Amino acid sequence: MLEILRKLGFPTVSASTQGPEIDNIISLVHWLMLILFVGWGIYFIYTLIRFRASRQPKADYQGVKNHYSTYAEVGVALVEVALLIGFAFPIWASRVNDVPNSLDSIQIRVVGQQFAWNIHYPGPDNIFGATKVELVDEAENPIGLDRSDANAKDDVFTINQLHIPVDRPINILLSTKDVIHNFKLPEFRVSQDAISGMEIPVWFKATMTSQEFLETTKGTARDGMGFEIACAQLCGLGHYRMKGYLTVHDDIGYQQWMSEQQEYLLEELSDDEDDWGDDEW
Amino acid sequence: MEIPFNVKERPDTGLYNGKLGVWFFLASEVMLFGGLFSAYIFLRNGVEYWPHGTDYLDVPLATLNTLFLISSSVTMVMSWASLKLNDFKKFKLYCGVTLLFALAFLVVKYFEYSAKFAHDPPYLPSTNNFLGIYFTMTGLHVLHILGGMLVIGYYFGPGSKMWNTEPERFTNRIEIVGLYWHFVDLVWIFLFPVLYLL
Amino acid sequence: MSDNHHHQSFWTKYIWSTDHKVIGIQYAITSLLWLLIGFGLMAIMRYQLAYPGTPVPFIGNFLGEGGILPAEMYNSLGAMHGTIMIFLGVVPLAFGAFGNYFVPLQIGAVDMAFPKLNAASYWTYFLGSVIMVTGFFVPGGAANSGWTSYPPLATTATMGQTVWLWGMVMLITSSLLGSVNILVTVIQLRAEGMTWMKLPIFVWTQFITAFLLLLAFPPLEAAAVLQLMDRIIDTSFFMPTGLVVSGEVLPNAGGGSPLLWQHLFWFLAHPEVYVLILPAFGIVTEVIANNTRKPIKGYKSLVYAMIFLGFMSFIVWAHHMYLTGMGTTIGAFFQTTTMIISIPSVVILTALLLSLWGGSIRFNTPMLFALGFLPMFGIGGLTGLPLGLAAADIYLHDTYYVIGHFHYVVAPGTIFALFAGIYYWFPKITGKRTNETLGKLHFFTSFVCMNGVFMPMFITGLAGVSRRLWDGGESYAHAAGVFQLNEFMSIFAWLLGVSQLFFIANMIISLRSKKTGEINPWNATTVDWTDTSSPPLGHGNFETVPTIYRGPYEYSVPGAKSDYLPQSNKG
Amino acid sequence: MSPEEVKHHIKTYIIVFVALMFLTVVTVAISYLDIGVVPGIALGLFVASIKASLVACYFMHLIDERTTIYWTLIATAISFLILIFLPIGAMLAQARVY
Ligand code: HEA
Ligand code: HEA
Ligand code: CUA
Ligand SMILES: [Cu+2]
Repeated sequence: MLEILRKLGFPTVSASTQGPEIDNIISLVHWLMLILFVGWGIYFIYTLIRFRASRQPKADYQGVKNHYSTYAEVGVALVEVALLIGFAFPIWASRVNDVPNSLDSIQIRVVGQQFAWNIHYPGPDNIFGATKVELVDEAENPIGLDRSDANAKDDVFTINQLHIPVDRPINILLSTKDVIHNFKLPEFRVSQDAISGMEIPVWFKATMTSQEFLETTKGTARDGMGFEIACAQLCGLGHYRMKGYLTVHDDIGYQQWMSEQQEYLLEELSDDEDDWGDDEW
Repeated sequence: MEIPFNVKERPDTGLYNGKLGVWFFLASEVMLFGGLFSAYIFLRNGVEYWPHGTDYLDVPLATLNTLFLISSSVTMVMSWASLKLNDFKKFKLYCGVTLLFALAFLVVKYFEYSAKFAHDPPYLPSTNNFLGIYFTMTGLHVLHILGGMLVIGYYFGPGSKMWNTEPERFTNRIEIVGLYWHFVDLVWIFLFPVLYLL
Repeated sequence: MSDNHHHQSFWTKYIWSTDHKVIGIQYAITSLLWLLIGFGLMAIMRYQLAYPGTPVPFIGNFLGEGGILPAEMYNSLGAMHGTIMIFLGVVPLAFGAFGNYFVPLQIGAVDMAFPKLNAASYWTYFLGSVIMVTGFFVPGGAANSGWTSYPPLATTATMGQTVWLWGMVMLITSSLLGSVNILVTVIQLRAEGMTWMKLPIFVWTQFITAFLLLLAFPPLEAAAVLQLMDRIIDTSFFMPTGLVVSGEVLPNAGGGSPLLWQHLFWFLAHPEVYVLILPAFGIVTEVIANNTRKPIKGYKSLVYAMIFLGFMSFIVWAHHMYLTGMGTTIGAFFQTTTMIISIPSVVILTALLLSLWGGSIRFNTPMLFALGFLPMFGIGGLTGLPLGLAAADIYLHDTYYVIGHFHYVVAPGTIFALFAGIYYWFPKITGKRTNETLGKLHFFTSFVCMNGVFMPMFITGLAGVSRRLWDGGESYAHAAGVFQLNEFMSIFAWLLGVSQLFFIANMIISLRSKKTGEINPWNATTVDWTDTSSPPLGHGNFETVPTIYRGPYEYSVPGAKSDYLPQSNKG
Repeated sequence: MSPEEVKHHIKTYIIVFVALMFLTVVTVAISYLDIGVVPGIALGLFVASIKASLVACYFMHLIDERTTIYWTLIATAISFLILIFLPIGAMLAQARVY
């Protein structure tokens, strides 16, 4: 079934650990649907032909006398129970309850806004600096990061650019500045609403680097296009273009990227100090 | 052609149409106020600090209002009973008193509201969610009182002519109005402790 | 029958009428016009989806600069398409029009229990619908936060949203009046001998629908009032503290929760979807029983399944909210109830399918639409299952898969059932016949086009394309492989509109044709056909109010002289 | 309903009226007791429910009403309870909010 669904447009890769599980339940429930539909469909067409008025001028008051359909109904119910207990509940439980703590995972704050994704890394100290609503400045400091906070000094901030290492649990602390958005990584089968006034964790583990992924897209319609962050909840007129980019590095690549960011940060800070009137001249 | 069971009861249900109708209407009202009560609980649970009613509201005034409404409910049911006893004069009397109690309720409510707005700083619906839900719920309730007064006033005044032509139908009408009026009272019985006392 | 001989002016007869039949027709005409308008809005959207950012032909200049549909306006069209189709189109047609016209006739009643209330219900609906579209003419355009109107987006949206909320308050009031009326009518005005288990299934469905409207709509009214307060006087019921919208900190005091709206909204809106489908079940049942010339299989199981469905629909609402951060307990609860609610639907569909067996099936236009309904609802219902499993919904939520799911149930589902009803009861209402050739053309073209529009939605949905995208997903990489399907769907959507010309032509031609004089052209058993004339009398309906002796679907009874025994037939 | 019955009813109304007045005083008094928030709410709502049932049973004559109305009210009560438990469900619903 998964093969059929893939032919139909379902993403061919499933780049996170939970991906295959979700694919599995999607394909199982589609089996159920297909069997029901084809089964009843054959019956339906057969009856239409067999009992057309010209062939069956007099109807039979009794109609069906056997109980097969009841068995079919019970069968559907049983399959649904199996799907629920065997698959749906455990996957949901793992999604909600197994959120990794800050020691063995990468913690990243993602703050949605109309119409961009703000990404906030705690930096090497692994502690997020404080953010304040008053400090929000759409051009310079969209999330209102308070650089005077000691923990904030090494915090890395990007817009629409999410970088993560492969094979490490990633814990996204998802929130939003304004309206509701939805943080969706289609290839990772990750999706979570960012609800105003709340911070909701969503975790996953990538199993494939961007490089590897790009290999798989060769020759397809999306050749050369890497992972993206989609916004899957109507959030206003720019909803359709609220798009971020996700880069999955191998471990070394990620370290490299992070230290680059630290260097930029230092430059920026020192820039700040001799900022006096530079611009004016 | 007359619609059956408009006045007389249908044998198997034992009801005339209007009575069943008003009960269904009240069922929807239960759900309307239910939605607001539900919102109240939701909002209250969602925040760390929820003010106590007495921080903003005037309990003695509200107690007085509770007494007014309860009294109006009694006079309402008495006016119906008077009709059942064929005593139209008493009906007029009780009906009038009901209206007066309702009016008293509105006057008190008026003073309550204006005291909130006159407070410094003013207590407005936008001040916080407690005041917001207070104004919404009591406001909706006041609208129900107004609606009720309109109908009672009608049957007290011009509508009471029906007594001469169709006494049974008129008695039914008063019963229906009464059911609505008791419901409005009933809502207040919950609003009072929920908003003022808890 | 003195009423009939009164001289009535046009005005009192057709406009301020309190006759349930006239009100039913008023509902029907108004709601059909709204369906057409809802379709029109969608036709514009589909142009934008097929050819993003290119000028819309013919009407482009009214839409935006350079004839290109602006993104805000796309959102307005989407929200209004959903609202109009559901609240101004399908519910008033299925419940207001069919319910009003046929419930009293089918139970042998002289009118609705409260004729004046009935007229009030129509006029409130009319007013509400007019208010709803004035949204298009206020600054900033009509409501543009989806038919679901989630705050804070809806709270901070332009003025059209306020208009939308006022419109909703009116529409809800109208449905409440209507539902009280139907409930009392069915309970109080059944003819003698019409016991509960002799009611036609259509009456049952209207009865349960009325219950749903009565109990599920008021919480939305409460929610609409709260959102109005948020918008007009700056309360913060749905507004948390510290939101920053376009660089400005919102002035609200905060402390509210946007999830409160979602709960109250879906508490209504899930029962609402069964309001859309139950009358459809009812119509389809009538048509199938009549055109198979045999009783419905499992009358009781149908009735119980529908009651159960109605009850369950109150406890599944949060399956629209899996991704709002739901925990395991509640997640498990709502997944389970969602799976449970699929069982009565399966039972209903099974009963209808089994009813075909042993029949003598006549393939006339109403029957074709009813038969078309079955597999189409099947597809729509079955695709509800993956959405009901939270784990699968993680991926499918808010994609075109959802759009496909519910359009299959409402468009080739409910709309087909409504067409079946219109063709089936047309002779009753007018005393004339519709044209079979045009009817069949209407069916086959619509059937093909509906599938052409909605089947590819499952494909784009599986690819992960979100709904409510102005550019149809063009800017997303994951849509690259399926984007071109948009054009395909749009072409079928427009062709679908063209196919409706067969319907409109058919209606016009048939209305202008001569009366046939037949009272019961389908040889049906229910008393709407057998004890009244076609068209039915004015106020009063029946020459003599019938007495009921038998069940609603006594077709092909062994040993009987004719192949149908009317409910009021004593023998 | 015979005049005797009505007169009997009127007596009931007076008794109920007195009871309602008394319970109103009780409600207010409870709010001045210092018994903690949750017991206070529970007790306050309990008294309110008694008052409400008195109004419903006697003024609205629910005590001897017809089955049809009971059925209606049962259906309403069930949906009402679901609606009221909605916020509680919603709180359970939130997995982990930081
Ligand atoms: C009439 C309307 C209608 C109906 C009947 C249904 C029926 C069902 N719906 Fe649907 N639904 C909607 C209208 C409807 N829905 C709408 C409008 C939305 C979107 C709202 C929005 O977000 O804007 C929605 C969204 C929606 C969601 C949320 C998706 C999301 O946003 O992520 C879910 C999730 O559980 C869901 C589930 C179901 C289920 C399990 C059923 C079940 O009741 C279905 C049970 C039926 C069956 C199981 C079919 C049985 C089939 C057979 C026996 C085979 C027959 C075969 C042949 C005849 C050949 N629906
Ligand atoms: C009852 C509900 C209903 C119905 C029937 C329809 C019918 C259709 N809908 Fe709609 N739709 C919704 C409810 C409905 N829709 C909702 C709730 C949404 C979500 C909105 C949101 O995101 O908030 C939506 C969204 C929606 C979208 C997604 C937009 C987006 O997410 O960006 C699309 C896209 O193609 C679409 C298409 C269609 C099509 C092609 C039809 C066709 O089936 C249309 C068929 C119509 C006809 C064939 C007209 C029949 C009329 C007549 C025959 C009139 C005759 C008149 C006289 C005789 C006077 N709809
Ligand atoms: Cu952000 Cu859509
Ligand atoms: Cu639903």
